[in-house]
Amino acid sequence: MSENQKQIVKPTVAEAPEGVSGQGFFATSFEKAVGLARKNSLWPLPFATSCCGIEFMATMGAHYDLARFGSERLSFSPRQSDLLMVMGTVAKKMGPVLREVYIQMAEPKWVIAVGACASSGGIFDTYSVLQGIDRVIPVDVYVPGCPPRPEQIIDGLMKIQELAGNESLRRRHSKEYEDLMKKYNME
Amino acid sequence: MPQDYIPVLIQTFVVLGFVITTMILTHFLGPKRSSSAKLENFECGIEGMGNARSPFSVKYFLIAILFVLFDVEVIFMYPWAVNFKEMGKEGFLDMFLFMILLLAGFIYVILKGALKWDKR
Amino acid sequence: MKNSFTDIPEMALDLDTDYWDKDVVKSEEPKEYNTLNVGPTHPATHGVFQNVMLMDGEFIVSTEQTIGYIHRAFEKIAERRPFYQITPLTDRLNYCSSPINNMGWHMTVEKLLGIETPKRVDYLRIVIMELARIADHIICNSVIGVDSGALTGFTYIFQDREFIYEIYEEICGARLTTNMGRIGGFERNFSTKAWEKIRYFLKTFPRHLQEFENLLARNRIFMDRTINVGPFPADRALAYGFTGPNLRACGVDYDVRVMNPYCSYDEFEFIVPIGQNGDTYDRFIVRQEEMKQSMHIIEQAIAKLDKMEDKDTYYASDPRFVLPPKEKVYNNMEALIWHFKIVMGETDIPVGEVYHCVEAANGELGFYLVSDGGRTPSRLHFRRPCFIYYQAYPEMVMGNMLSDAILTMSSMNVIAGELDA
Amino acid sequence: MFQIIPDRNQLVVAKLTDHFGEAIERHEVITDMLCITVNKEVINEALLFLRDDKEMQFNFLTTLCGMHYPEKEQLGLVFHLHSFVNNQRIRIKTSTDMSNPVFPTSTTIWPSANWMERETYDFYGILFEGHPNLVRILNVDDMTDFPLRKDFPLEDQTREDKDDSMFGR
Repeated sequence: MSENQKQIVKPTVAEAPEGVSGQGFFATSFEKAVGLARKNSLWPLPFATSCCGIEFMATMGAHYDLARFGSERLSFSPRQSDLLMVMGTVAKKMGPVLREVYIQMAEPKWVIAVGACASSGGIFDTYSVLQGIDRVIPVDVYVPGCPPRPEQIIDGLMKIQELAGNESLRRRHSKEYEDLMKKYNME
Repeated sequence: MPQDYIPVLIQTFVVLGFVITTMILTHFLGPKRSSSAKLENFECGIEGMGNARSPFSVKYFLIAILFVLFDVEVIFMYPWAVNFKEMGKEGFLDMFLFMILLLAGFIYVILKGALKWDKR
Repeated sequence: MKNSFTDIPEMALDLDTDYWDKDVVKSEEPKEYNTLNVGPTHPATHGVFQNVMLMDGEFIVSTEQTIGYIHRAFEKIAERRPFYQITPLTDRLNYCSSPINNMGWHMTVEKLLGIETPKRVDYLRIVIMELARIADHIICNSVIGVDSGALTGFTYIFQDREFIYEIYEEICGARLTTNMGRIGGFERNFSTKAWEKIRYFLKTFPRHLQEFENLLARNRIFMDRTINVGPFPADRALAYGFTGPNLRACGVDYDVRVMNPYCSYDEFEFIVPIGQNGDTYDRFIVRQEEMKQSMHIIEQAIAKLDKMEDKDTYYASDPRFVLPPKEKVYNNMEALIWHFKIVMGETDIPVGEVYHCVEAANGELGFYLVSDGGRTPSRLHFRRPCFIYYQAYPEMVMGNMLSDAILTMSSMNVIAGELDA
Repeated sequence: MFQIIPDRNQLVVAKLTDHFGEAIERHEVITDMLCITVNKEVINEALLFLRDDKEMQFNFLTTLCGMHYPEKEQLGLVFHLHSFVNNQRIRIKTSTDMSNPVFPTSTTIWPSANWMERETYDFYGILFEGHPNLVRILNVDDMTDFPLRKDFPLEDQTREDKDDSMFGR
């Protein structure tokens, strides 16, 4: 292999956060270290209701492989999940169920609304569909598309990874977060 | 000589220390938000119906105990497998006797029908 | 009937085997069952429907179903959309095989408007519908494997579904919700790349399918888990309105492509596989055989298409309802008028009502269209096979074990989008 | 197009009319399917007759759906039957006025009508007496009015960002 080809193959290891590194040691702020750990080990809860759920199966498949981003382990119970991926239409009958699942998730938790139906009710502006899940739970990232291509879902996950990576440890106790919870009247 | 056990002590101290500190540390570090709705048991998003404390048949407990029993038997085989060569023939015979006894127990369990699972 | 390992005949030794039940206190008051909620967000249901099950230990005493968790009022929306805008609605019905729904809807409108589609369009539609049937059966059979514990089948065979997605992209640009074709034909001719991919698929898929089948069909554990699980007699199946692979697994050879041939299916010869006692294993094998028959149909269709000399008609020549190509619109007066009328939806739709059904991957997918001459249909009712045959689920799982009930549900291939349209 | 076998259609119409008299209000072949309008009182017997008669044997209920005729102030039902034996499909229509939307249940004839009737009740408010548990199946349980009637608005009423001025309505 010629010389320049060697450098192109970059090892797919998560880059280290910026910090002071010297002879045999590396120091960084504690927050960044925790962020790095959280970022690369998000356990998704696939709240797959309709067509976006099948597209998520393709994303989990070998071709697009969500496992490359550390979200290999799907957990269907909210107790062991950090990331709620709401995929597909959420009807008004499903609203309380979605809220219950969100409340019972362990902190820190993030939410992706995958697809137009989850983000804003999509093409179904009807009496029976919840017009966007942010009426019931706070959402961090909205992924457009109906259904979004697997690359878009992975892009949404990478946005969440950035959020999780540089989130301050005190965010969940901060006043804005408390107001957000009050707005959705979750205590 | 008691001094020779210092490394073992240090090892157990480090292991226990690591386990206990990480468990305690995560409680202080991780954000916690406990609410009444959160503490209910999770029933696929619906508020729970029926209680989990209802009686159920004994054969589940039976299966669990049988599993533990034969699992412990396998654990005994590890040291035997490690120094299989040094123990030579009589080691093999002792282990053989141990396994025959447990096999007799296993056959008894089958004939007693304890493993018959799909009987109402 | 289940020759499992622990079933040694007792006569050999006169040990009484209900030794463990002897000391059970026979209490008078009724046995207290515990309820299990296989609820909307449950990995085993592969969709959002709920079963509250009364359980006696491992066995199911009764099941109470609740559906409607993604009810989107398709029939209400359809009353407010002009005809060509309903196609995107139909491919969200059974989103595992959406082209079949699109083609079914287009044929219904063509029957109402009286449009005759040329032979080539029929063959193109048959190729697409059979590909979509394969894609749907891939998901159902691999999910039966997943639910009985064999995950490897799923990860390998899903690659072929990815390849079918690529074929869809070549034809209509979308992977899953395809919105393929128009009333009277297609929106564009199949590109040479699409034909290349279809031929490549025909070459490689039989081997992958055979590999998948070898993994599961004669596997001792899979056979023990699926044979005699959720059996259903043929007469009860007909009474509950079963159609499609589930009905054929019960032994009734009803297939809409054979009974009421549409889209010139009568020129193709293929076998309708049927099972004996309608259990999960029969449904699995019927779907495997149907995939092979679909491959056979696609080969015949491609052979017929190659023999035809005109390679570029892809829509019916009825100008009233079929969008003329762009260059004709610019320099031809009538084409411009037709183009304007069609796009604005002011075409004169005849008054009438029509029922047309298509053999979708789950069964007979029917469209009952009533039009009062206006832009939008006055009533459109979808005959959704999942919604109709899922009512029989409590009767199929009564008295069985919970793990069998989960397997029965996934082998019936209930798709939530089609269930509560 | 389903093949139309004229003499089979005449046979069905003849047997029905001589069995039920003028309760069979109208019959005609629309595009490719025989369509019979039956009076509300005899609908259950007619369906049972269609199913059990040896010559007709309409053993399969393809689908059942509700209809709303706002100008005639009527609610209707449409049955699609299919005889597997002689591969014939017919459509049975009945209607009742809005004041008492009650029909006899057909779950006794075909168990598959159970959920279809619950869905028709859920959408149109048509009551089926004798139905095992006539409860809403698809919509939220505490919904009071019936959505698929023509006067019920389609759009979700809680959206404030889609005001009609933007859409020229």
